Amino acid sequence: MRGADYVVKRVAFAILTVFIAITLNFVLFRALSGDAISGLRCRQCSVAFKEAQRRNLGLDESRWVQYRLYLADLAHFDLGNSVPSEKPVRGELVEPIKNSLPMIALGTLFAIVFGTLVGVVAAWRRGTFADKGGLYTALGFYSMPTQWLGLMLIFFVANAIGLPSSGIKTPTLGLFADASTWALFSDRMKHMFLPALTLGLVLYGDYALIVRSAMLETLGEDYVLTARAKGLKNWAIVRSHGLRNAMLPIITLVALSLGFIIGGSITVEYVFSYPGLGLLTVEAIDKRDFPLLQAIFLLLTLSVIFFNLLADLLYFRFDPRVTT
Amino acid sequence: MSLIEPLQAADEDGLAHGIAKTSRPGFVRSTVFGSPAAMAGLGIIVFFVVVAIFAPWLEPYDPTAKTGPVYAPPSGAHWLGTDDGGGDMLSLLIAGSRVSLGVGFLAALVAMLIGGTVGVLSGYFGGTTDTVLMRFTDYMLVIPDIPLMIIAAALFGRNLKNIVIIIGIIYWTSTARLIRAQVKSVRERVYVKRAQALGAGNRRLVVKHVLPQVAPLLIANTVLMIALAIFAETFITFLGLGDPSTISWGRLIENAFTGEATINNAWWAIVPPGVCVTIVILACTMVGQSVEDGLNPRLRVGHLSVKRFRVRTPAGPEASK
Amino acid sequence: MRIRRLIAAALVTAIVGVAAGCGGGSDSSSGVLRIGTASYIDSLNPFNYIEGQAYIAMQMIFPQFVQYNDAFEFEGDLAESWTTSEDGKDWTFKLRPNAKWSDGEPLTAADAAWTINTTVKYAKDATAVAAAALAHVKNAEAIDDTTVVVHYESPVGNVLAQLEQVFILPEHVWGPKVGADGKGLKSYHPEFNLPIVGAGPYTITQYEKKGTTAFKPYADFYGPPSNASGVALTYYTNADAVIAGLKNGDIDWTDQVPFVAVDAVKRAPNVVVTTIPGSETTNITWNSNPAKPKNRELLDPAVKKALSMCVDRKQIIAVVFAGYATKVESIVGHISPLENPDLGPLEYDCAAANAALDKLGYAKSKTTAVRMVPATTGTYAQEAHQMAYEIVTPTSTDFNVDRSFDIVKDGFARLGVTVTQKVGGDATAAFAVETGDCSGPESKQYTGFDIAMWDWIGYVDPDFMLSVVTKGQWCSWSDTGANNPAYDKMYDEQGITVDPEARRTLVYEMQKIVYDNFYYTQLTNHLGIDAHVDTWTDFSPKLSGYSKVYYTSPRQP
Amino acid sequence: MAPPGADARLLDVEGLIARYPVPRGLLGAVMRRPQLTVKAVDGVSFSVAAGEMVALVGESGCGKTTTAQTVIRMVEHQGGSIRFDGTEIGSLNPRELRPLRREIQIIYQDPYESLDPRFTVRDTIEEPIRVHSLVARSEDREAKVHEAMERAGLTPPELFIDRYPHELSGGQRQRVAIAAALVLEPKLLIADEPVSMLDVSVRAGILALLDGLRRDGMGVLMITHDLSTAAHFADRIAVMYLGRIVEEGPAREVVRNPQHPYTKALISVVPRRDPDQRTVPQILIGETPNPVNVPPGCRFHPRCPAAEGRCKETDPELREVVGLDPLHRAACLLL
Amino acid sequence: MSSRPPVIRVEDLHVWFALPGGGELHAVQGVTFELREGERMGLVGESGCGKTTTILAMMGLLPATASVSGKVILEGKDILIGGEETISPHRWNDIAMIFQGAMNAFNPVKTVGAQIAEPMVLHGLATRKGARLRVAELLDLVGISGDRADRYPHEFSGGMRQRAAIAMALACSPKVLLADEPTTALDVMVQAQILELLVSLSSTLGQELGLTVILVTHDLPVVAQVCDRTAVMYAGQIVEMAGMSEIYHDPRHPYSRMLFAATPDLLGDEEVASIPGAPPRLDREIAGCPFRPRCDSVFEPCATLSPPRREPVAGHEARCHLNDPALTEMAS
Repeated sequence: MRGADYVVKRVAFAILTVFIAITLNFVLFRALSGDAISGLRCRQCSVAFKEAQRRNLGLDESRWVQYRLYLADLAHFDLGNSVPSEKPVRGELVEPIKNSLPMIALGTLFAIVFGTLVGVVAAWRRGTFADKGGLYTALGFYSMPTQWLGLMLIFFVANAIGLPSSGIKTPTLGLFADASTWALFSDRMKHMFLPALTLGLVLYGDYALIVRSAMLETLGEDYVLTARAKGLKNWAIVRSHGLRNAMLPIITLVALSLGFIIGGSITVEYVFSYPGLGLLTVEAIDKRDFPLLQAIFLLLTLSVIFFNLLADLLYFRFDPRVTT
Repeated sequence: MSLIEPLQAADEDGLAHGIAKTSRPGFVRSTVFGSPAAMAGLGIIVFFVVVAIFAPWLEPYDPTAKTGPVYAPPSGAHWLGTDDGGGDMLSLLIAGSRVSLGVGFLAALVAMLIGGTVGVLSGYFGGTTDTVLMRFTDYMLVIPDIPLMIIAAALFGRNLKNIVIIIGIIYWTSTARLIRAQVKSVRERVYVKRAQALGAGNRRLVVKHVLPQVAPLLIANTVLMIALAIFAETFITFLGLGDPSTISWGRLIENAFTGEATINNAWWAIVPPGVCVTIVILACTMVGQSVEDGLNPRLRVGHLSVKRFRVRTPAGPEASK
Repeated sequence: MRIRRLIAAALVTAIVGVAAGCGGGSDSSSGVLRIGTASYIDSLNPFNYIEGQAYIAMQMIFPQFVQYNDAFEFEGDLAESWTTSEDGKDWTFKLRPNAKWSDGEPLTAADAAWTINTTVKYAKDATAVAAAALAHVKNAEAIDDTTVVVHYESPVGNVLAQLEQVFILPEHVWGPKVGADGKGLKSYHPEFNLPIVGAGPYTITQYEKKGTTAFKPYADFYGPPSNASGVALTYYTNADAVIAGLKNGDIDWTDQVPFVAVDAVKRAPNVVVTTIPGSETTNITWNSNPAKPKNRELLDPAVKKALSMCVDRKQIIAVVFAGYATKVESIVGHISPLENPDLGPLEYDCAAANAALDKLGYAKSKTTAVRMVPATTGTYAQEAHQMAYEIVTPTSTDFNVDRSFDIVKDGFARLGVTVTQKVGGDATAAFAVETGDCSGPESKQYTGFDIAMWDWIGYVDPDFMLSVVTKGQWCSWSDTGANNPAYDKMYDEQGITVDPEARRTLVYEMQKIVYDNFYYTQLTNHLGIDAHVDTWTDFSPKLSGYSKVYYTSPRQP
Repeated sequence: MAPPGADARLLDVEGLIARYPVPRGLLGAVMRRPQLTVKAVDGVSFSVAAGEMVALVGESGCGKTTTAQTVIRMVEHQGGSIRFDGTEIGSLNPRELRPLRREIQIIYQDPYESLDPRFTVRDTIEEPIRVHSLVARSEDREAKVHEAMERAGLTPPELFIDRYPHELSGGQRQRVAIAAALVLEPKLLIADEPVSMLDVSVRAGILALLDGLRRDGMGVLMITHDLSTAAHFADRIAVMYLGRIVEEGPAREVVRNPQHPYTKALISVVPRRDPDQRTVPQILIGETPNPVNVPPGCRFHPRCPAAEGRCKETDPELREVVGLDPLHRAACLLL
Repeated sequence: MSSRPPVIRVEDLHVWFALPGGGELHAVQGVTFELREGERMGLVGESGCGKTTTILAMMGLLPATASVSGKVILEGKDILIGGEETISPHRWNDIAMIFQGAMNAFNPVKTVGAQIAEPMVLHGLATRKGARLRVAELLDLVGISGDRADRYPHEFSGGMRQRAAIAMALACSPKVLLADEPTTALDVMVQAQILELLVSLSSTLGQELGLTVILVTHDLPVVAQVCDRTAVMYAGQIVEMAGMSEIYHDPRHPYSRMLFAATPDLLGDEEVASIPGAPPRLDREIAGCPFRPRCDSVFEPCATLSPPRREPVAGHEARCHLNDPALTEMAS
C-alpha cells in the first residue's frame, strides 16, 4: 500500500511524542520549588492536614515512584484530584471543555471560511485593490493582541448591537421556568458570538495571510501557465489547480494552528469571562492547582500532537507524492 | 567592452525560471528599500525605537505618579487623558514602549541565538546531530506555546528577565527549523562543496559561506520574532503574570481591563496601548515579510493575473522603434 | 452592522416570544432576585469547601443554632433559646418544634447532636474544616426532640460565635456517608444530588459551579419566609462583567462593585449603591519570626514603626480605594465590636521617621543614598547591608495591590529604603511567605521573606484574627511567623474566659501587643460596596455571611 | 596493454566501487525488508596521465559524477584503489588528504551555483590560497590571483576582480571557477560537465581553455554527457553504463568505430550538425535500469539488440578488441 | 508545399517588458515569419534572444508587464489584435504548446490522464467518458501504455513526462504545436525518441492533422536533424531564416556561421571557436547592427545603420549589411 511506511512513521512519532509530552509534563511540575500542597491555604490547612494531603497525592514517595504512579493513573485516565477542591480533575474539565469547544469551533470556522476566501481572492487578484484591502485587513487583525481586540469589541460593539459581553448564558434563563430549546440555543449563540468573533478575526488574519501566500506560490508554478495555455479560464485555474494545490500547505498550517487555538483562546475567554478551558487555566494558575494545571497542559499538548498527526495524514491523503 | 556587459538581457527569457534562490550582497537592503510597505514598517520601528530610547525626556509627566484625576478624559494638560491611577496616559505609553520593545528585541535575540545555533548545527552537520536536535525541536514544537508561557511565567516568578527568557525559549524552535532548512540547502550548494573539496574546514565553511547566506533569513525571522515576542509579552502581562514593577503596553491593556476602563467609559485608556502594539507588530511583519518574500522568488512570478498584457497600436510611438 | 443589529433584534424577539408562549407569566424571572458575584460556590459540603460564597449558600440551606442580627448580636435560628451551666462547660439549646427537612423528615435535636458528634469524631482529618468551630467540644447530647446539650471540656469564651459557624445536617442523608473513617463525609457532593435536603429558607434546585445557582424558597422553613420567589446567584469572572450585568438588567444585586467603578456605577440610572462596614483590612505583613536569619533589623518594632510612618495611607485610600476605605490600627478591624479604640493612631510623618532611623544608627550611604545596616555579632550575626527588601504581593486581591505597593515603595524610598515587588497568586504568595517548605524542619519555616502586602477578612468575633499571630498557626494561617509565647498564653486564656468584660480586657491587651510589635502595619479597612437596582428594597448587605436575612429580606414592591 | 606512459600516470583508479544504502524506512526495518543499495559505481578502472584529457561519458545516472566525487574523496568508496601521483589516496584520513586537495581541483557544471554569490571574484580565487595558508603577503596573493585570472582568460584582471558573480556572464563565471582551481597549480583538474549550462557561443572558449591547460601538462578528467564535445576535445573517451565502463579508447577511435552495442546506440542518436547527414537513430528499448537492481550477467543485456543467452550469465570484462588499436577496449562478450 | 496558404503568420511582432525600476526591455523586435501545414521550423538562438518570448506572445501567455504589437495571423485572422480576448479561444484548440521542463508543466496532485483530458472537456470536445478513451489513444500515440493515464506525474520518468506533455498538447488536435526546448535536460537517447515522435507527428499525421511545429532550442544539431527550416534569432530579431540545408551550407549572417562554428560535430574535425562577447542589453536603444561588437566581418555601415530584412536568395532572408551589394561595394 502506498505510504504505509509514512503512516506508520507519523503515528509512531505521535505516540512517542505523547509519551515524551507526558513525561515532560511530569518533570515540569516537579522542577518547581515546592509541591502542589505547599501553597495550599485554607481554613483547614493545618500542618497535619497538609501532610495527609501529601500522602494522598503520593508526594512523599520518591520521584521515580511518583512517575510510575502518574503513568499508571494516566493509563486509567485518572488525572488525579484537584488540590483545592479535592474533586477529580477529570470531572472539573468536562464542563469547561463543553463550553469552550463550540465557541472555538465557531471562531475557527469563521476564520477558515473568510480567511480562505480573502486569501484566494487576494492572491488571484494580486496587486489590485481587492488584494491590498484583503492583505492589509488581514495583517491588521493578525497584528492585534487578541485580548485588546476583545476589549475593543466589548467597548465599541457589544452595547451598540446589544450583545452580551460576558458569560455563557443569561443567568436566569430557564431557571425558574422552562425555556424552549430554541431560546436556550439562541441565548447560547448570543453569548458565544463576540468571543468567537474575536478569536475568528485574529485567526482570520493569520489564515488569510497563509492562504494568500500559499496561493501565490502555487500560482507561480509552471502548471498554472500550462493550464492557462490549455485555455482554462482564470476562475477554473484558481479552483482546479490553484486551490487544489494550495490546499496542501493550507491544510497543514490550519491543522497545526488548530492545535494551538485552545491555548490561544485563553485570553479571549478571560476577557469575555467565558467559562471554558482558558478561564480554568488562569484560575488553576492562581490557585497553584498543580494536578489541574498538569491535566490542562497535557490536554493541550495532546491536542497539538493530534492535529499535527492529522495534518500529516491529510497531507498524505491529498498529496500523491508522499510515499515515505 | 562588450565582454563585461552584464547579462541583464538574460532576465528577459528568464521569466519562466525566476531568479536563483541565493541572496546577493546588499540583498536585504535592496529588498527593504525596494518595498514601500517594508520602508513604512522600518520607519515605524525606527520611530518607536527612538521614542523608547528617549522616553525619559519625552514623557510630559512622571508616568508612575498620580498627576491628574482618575480617568480624566483627554485635555490640554493630558493629551491622552489619565488612567485608573490618575497617571498620564501619554507618559505611560511612552514609558511602555521601552519595556515592550526591549522585551521584544531581547526575546527575539534569545530565540535567534538558540534557534540560529541549533539550526546551523543541525543543518550543517546533518546525520546524528541533526536527528537528535530536530527530534528535540519537534517535541518542543508540539508544546502549546501560550499555555507553557503562562505556566512558566506563573511558576518561575514574574520579572522581565524571566519573561524574556521564557519567550525566547519558547519561540526558538521555528527559527531553528527555518534556519536548518536553509542551511541544509546552502550546504548542498556547489560552492560550499567546492570549498570543502578545497580542504576548507567546518569553521570557514560556516562562517564564510553558510552564515552570510542564511543571514537575511535570520534577520527576517528575527524581525518577525520581535513581533511575536511583543505579542507574547502583552499576553503574559494581560493575564496578570507580567513584571509588576514595569510599565509596558501589555500592562496598560491589563490596567484598562482590570481598572474597569470600560465601566468608566475611558476609551483613551483602552485604545492607545493596543494601537501601539498593533502598529509595531504590523511594522515588524511588513519588514520581515518583505525580506522573506524577496528570498522566495516563487512569489514574484504570477502566472495568473487579472491584469493582462497590453496590445499596442502599431502606430504607437514605441512600436516604430 | 445594520444587518447584525436586525439579527440580534430578531433573536431577542424570538426568545421573549418563546418564553411567553410556554412560561406562565410574561416575565419568567419575575420576583426572582438575581445576584451577581465575582466569587463562586465551590461546594455545598460543609466539610469540604473554600470559598466564602459557599459558606453563604450553606447558610441559606442548612439550619444553624444561632445567627447574628444586624447589630451583630446573637439571635436564635433553629435554637429558640439557650442556657449555660455555672462552670460554662455545658450549653443547652432549646430547638424550634415542628421543624422539618425539605424531604419531609422531621428535624430534631438528634440531627444536631449527630452533626456535632460526627464532626468532633473525625476532626483530625475528614471533618477538619467544620471542626475548627467545635474546639474543646467533648460531645453533644439530644435530651429530647427539641433539646440538645453541648458538652465542653473546658469553658470557652466565644461559644455562640463558634456555633454560629456550625451547619446542622440531616442525619438520614449524611449518616450513611460516614463510612469507616469519615472520609465519605468529605467526598459527598450534595450539589450533585439535587435538590439538597436542608431546612433553611431555600433549597437549591440547580447548581452550576461557575454559572448560576438557583435557590427556591422552602415552604416549610421554620423562620420568616423569603420575600423573593427565588434567588439566582450568578458567578462572574470579573467585576466588569458584574457591573455590565447590573446595568443591562441581567442581575438585580451585586456585592462586588470595584472601588474604581463606584462613581461610574452611581451615575447609572435605577442603580442604588450602598456602602457597608467592611470586614477586610489591608496591611504590610512583616516577617516576625524571631529566628529569621536575614535582615534582622526588621524585627525591631522601632524600625518597622519608622518605615510605617512614611506610608501615605491617605493616598492609598484615595487612589486604590477611590475613598471607600478608612484607616485602621488594630488587627481585628472595624467589624469587630472588640476592636481596641486606643491604639495609635500612627501618624504620617516622614521627617520623624527619617529622624528615628538616623537615631537607630541606620545611616544613609553617601553614594547610593540607601540606608545601611551595620554588621552585628552574636547568634544571628549579619554583615553590613543595604536596607533593600523584597515585598511579596499576591495578585488575587479585590483591591489593586500593585498600586498600593507603588505608594509604599515611594514612602520607603523617601526614607532611603528600597523595595522591589515579588508577585504571585494567592497560593503562590502563601507559599513564598512560608518559604515554600512547611514540611521541612521548623527552623526553615518563615525564613525566606521579609515583607508582604496582603489583606485579612476578619470576623465579628476577634478570636480568629487574634489566632493568626500565634505559633500554633505556623504553616497554617500565620503569615508573619510571629512566635510570642506570652501572647500565645493570653490567646489561650481569652478562649476560655467566659466573662465578656474580662475577655474584652484580654483581647484589648493582645491587640496592643500586635500593634506595638508591628507584626503588621495596618493600612486600611475598606468598605463593602453593594449595588442593586431600585426595583428591589430592604437589602441587608452587611449580613452577608452572618444571617439568613441576607437573601430572604429583599422585596420587590 | 597499459595506457601510454605508464609512469606518467597521474591518476590511476582500479576497481572502484561506491554504493549507498536506500533508506528502507521504519516499516521496512521492522519488517526486515532487505537493505537495498544503489550501486552507483560498480568496479570502475581508468587512468589519467599528465597532459592528457580523459572524458568520462554516459547518460545521467550512469555513475560518472559519483566517480569524480569519489576520486576527490567527497564520496566514500567501498572498494578499489585510487592512486594519485603514485600514492594511494583512497585510505588517507582528512588531515593527510589536505595537501592532496591542492593537487586535484574540480570545477562544476553550474557556474551560477558554484560561486558564492557574496564573494567577489578576488575572494573566490583567493579562498584556496587562504584555506591552504600558502601565501602570507597580500601583494603576493594579489599577484597570484592576477596570474590565475589571466590564465583563465579573464583579462584584464582589474576589470573583473571586484565583481560579484551576478555581475558576470555565464562564461565568465566558469572562467572564475577555473581560475580559482588554477591558483593552486594543481596537477589534475576534474571538470564535471564544464559547459553544459553555458550558451553554445561560449562553450568552445571554455573547452579551448581546458585544452590549453592540458597542453601545459595538466591532467584533465572531463565528465560529460555530450559525445560530440568529448570527441572533439578529449584524448581518450571512457563510456559508462550503469556504474561500469563499457568501452574505452582514443577519442576518435571510439566515436568512429564504436564496438560495444551501447556505444553504438549512443553514437547513433547524437544529432549531427549537418542537416544533410541525417542520422538513423538506433533507439534502445526501455530506459536505463535503476542502479539498485543491476541486471545479472552483462548489465546491458536487457536492452541490447544483439544479446545472446550467455549475456544473461556472464559479466563481461573490459578487454582489448581483436584487430583494433590495443588501447581501444570494450566490455562485451560478443566481441 | 509553398502553394498552400500559411497556417500561421507572425508579422512584425514586438514585445516589450516594463522593468521594475522604470524603462522597458524590448525583447522581441519585429519578428516576421510564416509556416505552412506540416512544416517544422526551428527557432534557434542564445538564451535571452527572445525565442521563448516570441512563442509565448503567440499563445498570448505574456505577463501583465508585457505589451505587444504586430500580428499573429492564424488562418487569415489576426488573433493578437484583441489581446487575451481574441487569443484565448484559439489556445490549445489551434495552437498548443510543450513547455520547457515538462517536469513542472504537470500539476503534481492530479493524474496525468485528468490533465490531458482537462482541455478537451473544457472546450467541449469530449464528455468526461469520451475524454478517457481519447486520453488512452493519445498516450498510445506517444508511446505510453494507455492504462497509465491514472498515474501521477511523479510516477513517470522524465522522458515519459515529456511524451505525456506532447499527448496533452495534441488533446484538442491543434494546428500548430509550439515546442519550447522539449528535449533540454533529457538524455540523448530519450531526446532521440522525443524528436522522432515530433517528426512523425508532423509528417505522417501531417496530412490529417495538419500539425505544424515550431521547435525552440539552443541546440543547432537538433534543429538540423528535425526541421525543414530554421530561423536564427539574435537580440530579439530573426537575423537569418532559410531552409536548413541552405543555412548550413550558405549562411548569410556571420552570427549563423559563427554559431555553427562554435558547435562541435561528433565526427567533424573542424576547429570549434566560440563567439566572443555577449549579447547586447535590450533595455536601451542599439545603434547600428546589434551583432557588431561580436562580429568578425564588421565594416563601416554596421556601426550606424540597423540592417534591414533582406532576401538575397528566394526563401533565404537575413539581416546583415553584407547582403547589400551596394554597401559592400562602397566598403571595398
